[in-house]
This record gives sequence, C-alpha cells and structure tokens, in this order.
Amino acid sequence: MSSPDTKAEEIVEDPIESQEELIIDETRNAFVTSIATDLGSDFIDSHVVPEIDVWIRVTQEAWLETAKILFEKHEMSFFNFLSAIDWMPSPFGREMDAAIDNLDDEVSVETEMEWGITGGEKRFQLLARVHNPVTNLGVNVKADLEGDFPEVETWTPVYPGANWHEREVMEMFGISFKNHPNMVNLYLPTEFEGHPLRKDFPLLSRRAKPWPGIVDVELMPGEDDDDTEESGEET
Amino acid sequence: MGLVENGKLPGPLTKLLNISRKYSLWVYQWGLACCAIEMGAAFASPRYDVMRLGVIPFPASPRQADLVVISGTVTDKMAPAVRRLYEQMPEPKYVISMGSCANCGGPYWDSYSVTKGVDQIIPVDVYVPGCPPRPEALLEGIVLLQERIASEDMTDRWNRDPIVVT
Amino acid sequence: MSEFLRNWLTVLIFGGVGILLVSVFLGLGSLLRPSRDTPQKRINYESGVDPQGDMWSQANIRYYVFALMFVLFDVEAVFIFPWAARLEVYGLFGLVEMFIFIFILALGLLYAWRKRLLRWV
Amino acid sequence: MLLNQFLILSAVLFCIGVYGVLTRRNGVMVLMSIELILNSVNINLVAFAAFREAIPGEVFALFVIAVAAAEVGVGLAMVLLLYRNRRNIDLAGIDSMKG
Amino acid sequence: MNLEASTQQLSYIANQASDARVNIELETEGMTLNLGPQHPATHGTLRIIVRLDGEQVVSAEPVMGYMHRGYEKLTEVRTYPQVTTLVNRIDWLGSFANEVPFILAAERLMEVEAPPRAQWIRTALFELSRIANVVLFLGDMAVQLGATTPVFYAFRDREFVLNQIESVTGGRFHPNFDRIGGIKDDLPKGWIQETKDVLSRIHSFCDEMEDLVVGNEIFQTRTRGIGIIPADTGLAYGLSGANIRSSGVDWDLRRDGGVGLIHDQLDWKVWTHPDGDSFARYWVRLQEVRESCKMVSQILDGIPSGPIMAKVPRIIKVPPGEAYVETENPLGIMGYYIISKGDLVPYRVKIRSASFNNVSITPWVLKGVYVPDVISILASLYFILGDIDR
Amino acid sequence: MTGFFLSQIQGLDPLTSDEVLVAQNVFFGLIALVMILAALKMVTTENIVHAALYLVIVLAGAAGMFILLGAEFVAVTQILVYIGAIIVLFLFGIMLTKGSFGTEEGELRERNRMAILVSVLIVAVTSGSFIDSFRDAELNRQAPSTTADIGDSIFGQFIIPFEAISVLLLAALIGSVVIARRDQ
Amino acid sequence: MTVFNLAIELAYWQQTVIRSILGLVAVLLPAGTLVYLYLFKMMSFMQSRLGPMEAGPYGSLQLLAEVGKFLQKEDLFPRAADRVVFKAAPFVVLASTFLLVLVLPAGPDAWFINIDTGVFLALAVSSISVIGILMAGWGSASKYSLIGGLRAAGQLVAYELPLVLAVMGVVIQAGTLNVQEIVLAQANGEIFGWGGIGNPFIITQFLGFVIFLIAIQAELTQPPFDMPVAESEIVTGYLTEYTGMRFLLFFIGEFATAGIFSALAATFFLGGWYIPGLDPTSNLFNLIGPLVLVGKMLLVSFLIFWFRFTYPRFREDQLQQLAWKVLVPLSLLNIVATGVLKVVF
Repeated sequence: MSSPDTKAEEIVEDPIESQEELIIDETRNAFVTSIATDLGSDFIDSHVVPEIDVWIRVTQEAWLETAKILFEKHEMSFFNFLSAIDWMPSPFGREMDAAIDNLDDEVSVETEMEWGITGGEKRFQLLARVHNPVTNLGVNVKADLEGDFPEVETWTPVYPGANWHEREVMEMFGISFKNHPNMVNLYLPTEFEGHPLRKDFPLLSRRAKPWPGIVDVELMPGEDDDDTEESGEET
Repeated sequence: MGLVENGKLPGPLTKLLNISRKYSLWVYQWGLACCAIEMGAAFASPRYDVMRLGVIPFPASPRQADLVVISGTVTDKMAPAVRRLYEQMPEPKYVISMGSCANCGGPYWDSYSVTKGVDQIIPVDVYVPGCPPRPEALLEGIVLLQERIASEDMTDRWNRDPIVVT
Repeated sequence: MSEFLRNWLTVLIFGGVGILLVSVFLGLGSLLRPSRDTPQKRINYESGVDPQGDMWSQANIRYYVFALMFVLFDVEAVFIFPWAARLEVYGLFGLVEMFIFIFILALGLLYAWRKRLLRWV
Repeated sequence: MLLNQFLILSAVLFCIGVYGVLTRRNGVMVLMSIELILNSVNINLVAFAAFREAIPGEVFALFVIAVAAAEVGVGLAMVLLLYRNRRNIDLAGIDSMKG
Repeated sequence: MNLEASTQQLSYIANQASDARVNIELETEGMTLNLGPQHPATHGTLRIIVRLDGEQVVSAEPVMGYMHRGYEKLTEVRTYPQVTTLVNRIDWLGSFANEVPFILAAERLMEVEAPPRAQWIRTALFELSRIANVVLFLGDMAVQLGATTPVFYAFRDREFVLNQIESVTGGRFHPNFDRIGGIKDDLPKGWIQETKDVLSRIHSFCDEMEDLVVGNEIFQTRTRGIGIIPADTGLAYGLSGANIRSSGVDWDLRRDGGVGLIHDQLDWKVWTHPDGDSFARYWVRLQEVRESCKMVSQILDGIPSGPIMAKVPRIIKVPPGEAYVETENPLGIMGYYIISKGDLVPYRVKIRSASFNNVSITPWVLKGVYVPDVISILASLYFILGDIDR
Repeated sequence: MTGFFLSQIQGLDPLTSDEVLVAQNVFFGLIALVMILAALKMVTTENIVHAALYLVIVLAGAAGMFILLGAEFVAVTQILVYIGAIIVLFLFGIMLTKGSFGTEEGELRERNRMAILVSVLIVAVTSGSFIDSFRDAELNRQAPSTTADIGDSIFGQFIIPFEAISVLLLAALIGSVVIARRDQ
Repeated sequence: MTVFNLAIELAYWQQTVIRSILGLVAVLLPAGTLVYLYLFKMMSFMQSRLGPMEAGPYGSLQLLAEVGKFLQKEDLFPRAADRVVFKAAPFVVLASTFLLVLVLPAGPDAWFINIDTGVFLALAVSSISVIGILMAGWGSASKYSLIGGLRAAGQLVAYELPLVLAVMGVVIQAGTLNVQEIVLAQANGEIFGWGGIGNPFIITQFLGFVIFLIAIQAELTQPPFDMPVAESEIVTGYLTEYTGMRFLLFFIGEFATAGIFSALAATFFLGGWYIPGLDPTSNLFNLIGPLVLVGKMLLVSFLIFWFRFTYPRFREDQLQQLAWKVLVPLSLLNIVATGVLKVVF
C-alpha cells in the first residue's frame, strides 16, 4: 500500500508553535487574492489566520459560483460541512442561558446584532467549509442571506455531499435551497414546527423548569479549579 | 382459554410457570444509543455474559421477544416505533429502561426532540440508572426483574388496568 | 404385501404423530397463554414502522430458473436411483447408458452456465 | 380391491381437472388442473400395472412424471412470459395477443 | 412538565405516527423494504428505505433523526466545560476523542495551550478510544455478515481497553476528562505497564481477526468488490477517515492536520488501500488499530513529565471569535466550529461529525447492489447513530 | 372398519389376504374422499396459493394410492418430484406473477355450466365403460414391485424412452430458459 | 437378550405404539441435546463465555424453562396474514421431520420402517419442509417473511440436489436403497480384503461425505448458509411473524432435522449403528445401536455447529453458484467415478 512519504511537501508546520511570531501565510494570502479576482464584486471580505485557517465572505448570488471556483480552480474536492449562523440575539435574553443564576453584573441582555470575524449585516449567514486534501488547505466560506426565510442556490451539483447538510440547514434555520433534489426535513418529523437552531426558538423544557445552572462551589484550599460542570445529568 | 389469566391454576404450577419465565427471557436485540453498547457488552462480553442468567439474546424480531431493554435516548421521532415495538411483542412481556435518557431524558432533558422518559409511552418494569449504566448495573436490573417474575401473580398482572397513553 | 403395507402404515402414523405433537403443544399453549389483542399487535412487523406497499410482491425470476433446474435434475435423480442400486447387474452397458443420460443433462447445466443464468443478474 | 375403484377415482379426478382447465382463466391454475389430469392418468397406469402384475405400467408412470415436470417447466415459463408482457396471467385475453 | 411543554410533546408523538408512514411515491413493480429503525443491521435506529427489484436495490433512502438529540441547540445553553459532557455522547464508542477537538477549538480561541504532558496523555487516550471504537467494528462487521463469534472476542478485548480508560478518567464510557488547558488528572500508578499488557492483547486480537475474518474466503467473497467508492466521489460526499483512506486517498489529519496532539512526534504510518470496497475499509481499520497500538506504546515510553494543566481562569469565558478545529477521530474527521461572543456559553457550535458525511453517500453507493450487500456496505462504512443524528 | 382395526390388533404374523383387503379398501375410501374433496376445492378456490396447497393434498393422496397398489418406487417419486419439486416450482411461478391472486368473476357462469356438464358427462361415460368392461376384476397383487424391478424394466425394455427422457428434459430446460429469460 | 427377542414379537399395534414413542424421543431428544449442548454450551465456550448456568446445574434445565415460557406466550398472527396457511406451516414442517426420522435404523431389529426405497424416501420427505417454509413465508404477509421464505425455498431446492446426488455413490457401493442394508453393507464390507473395521463409506466416498455435509448445512439453513433467517438483513426471515409456541415448533423442527440429518450422514457414511469388532447380527446391537448412532450423530452435528459458529454467511447468488457450479458437477463426477470403479472392480 502507499506510504505517507508520497505526500506533497507543503504541509503546514505545527500551527501552535508558529503562532508566536507574526508570520505571513503565503499560501492563504495567494488563495484569497486569487479568489477575490475571480469573484470580483461578489467577494466581500476575507480573514486569514496565518498558518491556521482562512475565511472568505461572498454575496448570496455568488454562492454556487464560489463552490464551482473552489472545486475546479482550487481543487477543493473534499466537502467538509455546510451550516448556517443565526446572528440575531436571542429574544429571550439570558433566560435560555446556562449562566442565568450566575450573572455577573456586566452581563446584560444584548439587543444589537454582532457578527463574526468577517463581518456581515444580515440575520442569517451561511457557512460552509471545503478542503483540499492534497495541499491540506481548508477554507470557510460565508454568505449573508437576505430576509427571514432566505433562499439560496444549492451546492449539490458541485458537492453531492451537500445534500443532507442543506436539508439540515433547511429544517434547523428555515433557509431553503433552490434546485435541491429533496428538500424535506432530515432529522425532525415533517410536522415539526419551528426551526430549532434559530435563536428565537424556545426550549420549552427550560421555560418550564429553570436550569439549575452552574453550581457555584466554594473552592476548598488546594483544590483544582476545574470541577464546575457536574450538574449536567441530574435533573 | 388462558388459565394463567383467570388465576385458576394450582399454586405449584403457577410457581413452575413463573420459574420458566424467569429463566427464559428472550431479549430483543436492539439498542438505541450509547447504552446499547453497554447492553451489548452485557449480552456479548464474556465478562458479563447475560446468557448465564437465562437471558437469551437471539430474537431479532419482537414477535419472539419477552424482554426489551430500552437502552438509550428515545426521541419524539422514535417514540411511535418504540411504542409499536412494545405493542408487537406477545404477552407476557417486560421492559427494562436502561440509562438516564430512557428513564427521564438524562442530559437531554431540555432538548426539543427528546422524549423525557420512555415511561411516558410504554410501561416499564425496571429502571436502571446511569449514564450509561455499567453492564453490571444492567445485570442487576435483570436479576431484579427475574426475582420479580419469580414471585409474580399473573392474574394480577393480567387484570391490571392497561396503561393508557393519550 | 401385508408387511409392506404395514411399513407404510407406520409412515402414515408417524406423520400423524408429528401433527399430534404440534397439536398437543399448541393445545397446551392455548390452555395457558393469555390473549391481549390490540390492533397494533396485528400489524406486520416492519422494523417498527407501518408496513408499506404490497406484502405479496413479486419474486425474483432467478428463483424460477433455479427451481426449474432443480426439478429437471430431480427427475434425473429418480432415474439414477434404480440404476445405482442395480449397477452390478447392468455392468458396462448400464454404465454407458447412464453416462449418456447424465451427459445430456449436464449439457443443460452447461448451457445454463454458459448463458450466465447461474449468476444473479 | 377392485380395479374399478381406481379407474373410477381416476376418472373423477380427470373430470375435475378438465373442469378446472375449462373454467379457470388463470394460467397457473390451468397448469395445475393439467397436473390433476396427469395424476389421474398415473393412477390408471399404476392400477393397470397392479392388475396385470406387470412393471411397465409403473415405468410409464415414471415417464409421465418426468414429462409432467418438463411440461410444468415450459408451461410456467410461458405464463411468466405472458405476465411480463401483459401484467396479468389471464388466459382469456390471450387471443388478442396475436403474433 | 407544564402544560405547554406537554402539549408540544404529545403533538410531536401524534405527528410522528403519521411521519412513520413516509412513503416515497413511485409505485413500481418492486418492493419497498424498510431496514430500520428497529433493525439489527442499522446499529440502532437508522432507517433505510430500500426499493427492491427482486433482491436488487433500485434506490435507497436513509431516513435519520430517530436519534436526533439536538446537540447544536443544547450547546448554546451549556457552559464550555458542560459542553464536553454532551459531546462525549456523540460518538459513544470513542467518547474521549469527541472532547478533544472541542477543547482544542476552545483553547485556540482562548489562546492557551495545554502543557506537553497533558498533550501526550490526551493523545494516548485519543488513540485508546480509537482502539476501543474500532475493535468493536472489527467484530461487528463480521457479525453483520453472519459470523457470530468475532464480536464476542471484540467485546472481550475491548473490556481491557475500557478498563485502562476508566482507571485514568474514572469513566468507562463517557470520560469527560479533557479540560480547556489540559486534562483533569494525572495517570494512576502502574497504568503504563498495565496498558502495555492490554496493547499486546489488542495486537493478538488483531492477529486473530486477520485469521478469522480477513483470511476467511467467505468474508472475502462477501466484501471484495462490494460497495466500491471512488476517491473523488468519496471526497465530494465528504467521506473521511478510514473510509476515504481505503479509497486510496492518503490523507490523515493526525499527520496532516497538525493541531494540538502529538502524533507528529511519533513513528507511525498512514495505511491506505487502493480498492475502495468493503474489504478495503475493513482492512484499513484493522491496520489502523495496529498503528494505534504502536502509537500508544511509543507514547507510554516517551511521556514527558511536567504539569497537566495550563493556567486558565476558574470560570471559563472564551473571548469572542470563531475557530474551527478538526481531528482524525475513530470514525473520521470530527470538527467543531465554535463561535463565541465572550460569554460563558458558546454562541453557536457547529458539530461536523464524521458519520453524517460518511452515511450521506449511502444513496449513491447502495444503488444497484443486492440486499445482503447493503448490510456489508453499511457495516463497512461504520457509522454510529449519535454521530449521524447528533 | 372395525374389522380393519381388529385385524391390526392381532399378532405380528402376516395378515390373511382378506384382512389386508379390508384394510386396503378402508384406506382407499378415506384417501379417495380426501383427494376428490381437495381436487374440487383446488379448482374452485380463488386463492392460487391455496389451490397449490390443495394440489399437494391430491398429490399426496395419489402417492397413497400408489402405495396401496404396491408401487412403492412410483409413490416415492411422486413425493420427491411432484410435492418436493413441481409444487415448489408452482409456488415460485405464483409468486413471480403476483397481483393475480384476485378473483376471476365475470362471464364465467356460462362457461361454468358448460364445464360442469362436460365433466359430468365424461365421468358418466368413462365410469360406465369401466364398470362394463372390468366389472369385478380383482387386483390381487401378491408382492409390491421393487426398485430392482423398475430398474430392470427401464434398463431393459425401455432404454430408448429413458434416453429420450434426458433429451426431453434438456429441451425443456433450454426451452423454458429461452422463454423466461429476462433480457431480450 | 430375551427381552429384545420378546420385543420384536409384539403385535403390530404394540410395536407401533412403542415406535411412535421412540419416534417422539428420536425427534425431541436430538433437538434438545443439540440446542443445549451445542447452541447454548458449545457456542458459549467457543466465544469464551459460559452459557446458561442458572437454570439447573450448568443450566441443564434451561430447555424446560424455554418450553414452559413459550407455552405461556401469546399466540399472534398478523391481520394481513393468510390465517390458514400461516397456522398450517408448522404442522407441515414438523410432519416432514417426523417422516424423516422414520428411515433411521438403530439396530439390526430396531427400525421404524424397513422398506425397499429407504434412502429415496428420506430424500423425498426432506423436501416437504420446503413447502412448509414457503407457506410460512407467504402466509405471514410480511416482506421479511416473504423474502426469507423465497430465499429458503431457493436454497433448499438448490441443495436438495447435491444431497440426493451425494448419496448416490453410497447407493452404488451398497447396491441397495434400503438403509438397513446400507448399514450392513458397511458392517460386512471389506477394504481390500481386510474386514477389520468393515467398510465405512466415508473412506471411499469421502467426496460424497463432504458434499453431503455441505448440503445438509444448507438444508438446515445454518451459517454459512443462513440467508433465509439472516437477522442482519431480513430480521428472522420466514419466522419473523411467528410467536410463542409456533415459533418454538419451528425451532424444534430445525434442530430435530439437524440431528436427523446428522444421523443420516452417520448412517450413510460412518456405519450407522454399527461399531467394528462385533457381529452385526448380534442382538446386542439392538441395545447399544441407538447409543452408537447418537454418538455418531453428535460427532457429525459437532461439525455442523462448528461451522455454524465460525463462518460468515454467503450471499444468495454465491450460494446458488456454489451449489450449481461446484457441488452438482462434483457429485455427478462422483457418481460416474463410483460407477466406473464399481463395474471395474
């Protein structure tokens, strides 16, 4: 059988070690430049963590186009995952949070939307990751989606593996995909109402019965400070 | 006719029948979640070897099973199938609820898709706590069930009100 | 003749004993067993969901071909048995006759083989 | 035992077979009725063999069984062909299928 | 349970009854066969609706969600240390391995690094949980193909691995041992020697399987050439782990990923197989168990001394940011995409689980095979329901 | 009837031929009754699988008849080939042509009457002629035929038909394979 | 020995009653022995477990518990099922088993029937169970059952043929179809003029023995030929819908048939009730013959169960190919070779 030696040489070094100095990541920067040129005005933003990871953000219209470029030009043949993010702050404030009985004074109900490292301005952001198994370069692709029940092109023609991921996103976030072969619920019963991963989906059990939260243990002298999570199972 | 049912059997015979039920518990081979592996360990691992106790893990169809171990999380999507599994087993049948999830929802007590306890849909004879319970705990549960079967009054069992799930 | 018929009467009786055994077991069972009939119980088992589609659906045509070949070779076997039991008497002549018989049928097997019927297509 | 017992039994079976062939339109049923007829013939053959204390009758019965096996094989194959082309095995409509 | 919740509960159950009747329209001559949710072949509760023509599969449609427990939502209401309790239960056979990428992602956001000893112990446990996981596969695949005995040997020898995991972590099944910035405890006394004995047991188990299963002619005829997945198709569906390596793709995150574990300091080999069939998947996994044993014994010999926890605050708040970390878990690539807003709880956690992608190829790969091969292929793809349904 | 059972209770020694005769007649009556009933059910039942199972009963009855006639080899052949093989072939054939389990009503009534008429006519004519020609012809076989007898007959007198059978079987195999092939 | 002489001078009805009782024993005893000894104990030992231990010493009363339990189980049949066919199937299967046990001789005078066509009858009745299985599969109106029934029937007919043809070599050598005479031929036979151990046909018919073993393995639907009841594919095949007593009867039938087939193999190839060094006509064999036969039966069924616990299962088409491409040609070859040798020597 084949051996690991046949592998291409450009494997990145241990990222954690190289994180100390400020290094310029040639590969990723080149990649970002290349894809920005290809996409033109549809390319919005990018973020590179040197030697570790790269994010790009494209417009909703160029979503499928991006996949094609990534697949064909950059040989990102490995489909990793596809998901979405709901940036809207939970309308329930901290009620749903585990920390409800452990509020520090600075924690307050947030009202403003706040986006991740590549920014954004819409409620939903689509997030996908593809990978090139040869050069071992992975890229996170994001796109802002318009509206409360957005619709976007499907990736299945390029990555057949996106099929189930898109179904999952559909049922979890209510984002539908154009031209998807089988747009039905994946996990939940068809009659399930609501989209659980939206921030405004309430966990009813929690409302009925408050979460015991972190049991704030007084530290014994000399005790390690890592045993604060024992309360998960006893309900 | 069901002589067992109307309790017209002489005592020693009832005892005999109870004992034979006790030592011949065919258990349905089906696991739900994490606990299924511990159940599998109890069934298949030479260290635990549940067959010693006369629990025979042969049947793959509920039609031949006497005992079902609900081992793991029951989700709302799964619940009708679990219910049907129970329905399709022939009487007399026993249920062991294994693990926190099957008992009460366990770590998923606040999930939107998990049934909080299998006893909401089917009657349970023995609860085995743990997340997951060790195989020894399941063995303990089976032994408890066997003790219960050995001294069971079938007439009482048959004439008990059926558990209604609306 | 009477010895012969008695032997076969025994055959009949044994068939009867078999059926009797089943009946006795089932009878005993029906004395003891409970009956708690619910509609769900009477639904076919199909991995815990409602049965879908036609229960008695079409079988694979392969089965027919194999059964057909079995029938024909079975008939062959019927003719081999008396030959086998009396081979000493028939000697070389019987041997040759049977070889021709087996050979012709083996041709059938060969035909099916060559036509790739023995594969599961 | 009388020879006639067997002959009449076989006649009755034969007629039931004929009735089946005439009334049933299902191809498989027709074949089964033919089996019935062949069986009645066999009973006849063996009865005569016993009557004459001669073996050839029995050997002929064996041959009839062999022929029946071949007949069923081919007959069922034809029924299958019919079924594949027409999705039923109703022989009544077969005359409409010319060529 | 209050009224609202119980009404919701009951309506789910009622709705589900109708959902169980999911019928794929297409009333052809064929037969629709349900494998699952109560079916021994589906490792639990996967349901596969296969449409048959005779015994040949015309189309196969997996229906999942019978084990969907809502991890991604629940992580949003658990603090970071509490999340490990949950994610333990995703791939329940190699529980410890589930914690590692999550902890690594959180560490990356917090910009802490576990001390070397912790990393070594982590890697040892990571590989032990791989052994515990894949050993069971080696037996289970045989039992799916009808050989009853190997699974008993698998359970027998797996017990010893679990013992070792238990004696370090205290949890036989769901250790919940990894911490942000290190691990919970140090190794107990005598553990290293015991583990070496266990490893030799596992080695002999592998040899046994090589004889009993791989060397068996019937096993070979049942698996060779069955369920062939070409490399590009596999990649496009996102197959990972041994599934893709047995299609000839030489890609292993333990070697190529370069995150937080110390695989790059060990001497081992990535096995691939050019065939991409069920047999290759079994064979590659068998070799990987051996490689894992090799790795663990090297770790046992070279484990450095030092602290096991980095300096982290008692109440963990992760700084705002996004991070994605994936590791080569027993089932394939498992990754966590964590979005933090600086709270006690993650804002969003996307769990990229291996089996979900691995199983998503089933409609493609099952087309045109025979019913017995469905079993062989499903078994060789090796999925765990919790890992699919999360 | 009682005579028959009494005859069974007596000792091991060979029965007198009268006793054998009584026993044979009793069994003949029983088997014939079962056969005719099963045959009637077979041609009238609407479920083809049931029909095939009734055919099994008829065939088993025929085997019994062969035994009564002392033709052991033919009887066992009947079981092996007919019950063990041809019925299985029938059952496969039925399951291959599903959807035909239904009823076949319609304009059958007319044909039904005709068929009954024809059948009864044939029974009447043949039975009449049988009774006329064989009247009280006794079957008085003393010993059952043996396998050796059958073999000697086949490999002596009937060697050509025997070889012809092999050709017939080959032809049937090839013919039905050609007909039933899926792809063409 | 007078007892035995007496026994054979009983009236027919007395003999028949005795035979029926012995027949019941001959069916149920092997079934029970095989289930307990092999299915429970040997399997467990091979899998480094203990097997049933609690019910009685070493779990020896386990079988009684099983019967007692199954007696109390509810009797169900699916609404869609064909009731009559569904209920009649176990009768057919068990009747086939009982007819099969008939031909086994257990001593010079200890036989159930002694007919001219014994071998032929055994093979004929063994094929009746196919109908029972098809009835079970079709009558259940369940897909798993139907597929299982069809698979079982396809498999049983495919392996019936090697079974029949493999015995042919024995018949040629013994020159008779009578089972008792086959045993005597082995007892009185000589190997190149040396009659020390008789001539058990396994020596000359080793190929036939192997084919016969493979064929009975398949006839019994034991692994590696257990596709009809493959639980990881079609749940329990044609048994899927059977509950309680009816299931147990199928179970008994399966294991009783296993025992009887093993005994047949022992009779055809290993000398049956005979052990070398004793006079085969001696009355002693009426006493020890059954024990010898059971011993040999256990030996052969050990092989069957050993394979059962060791091998994975074939696929349906591989099974058919094995039957038609390997076993049938080989057994035809065996017939030809045996015939030639018989005529030449």
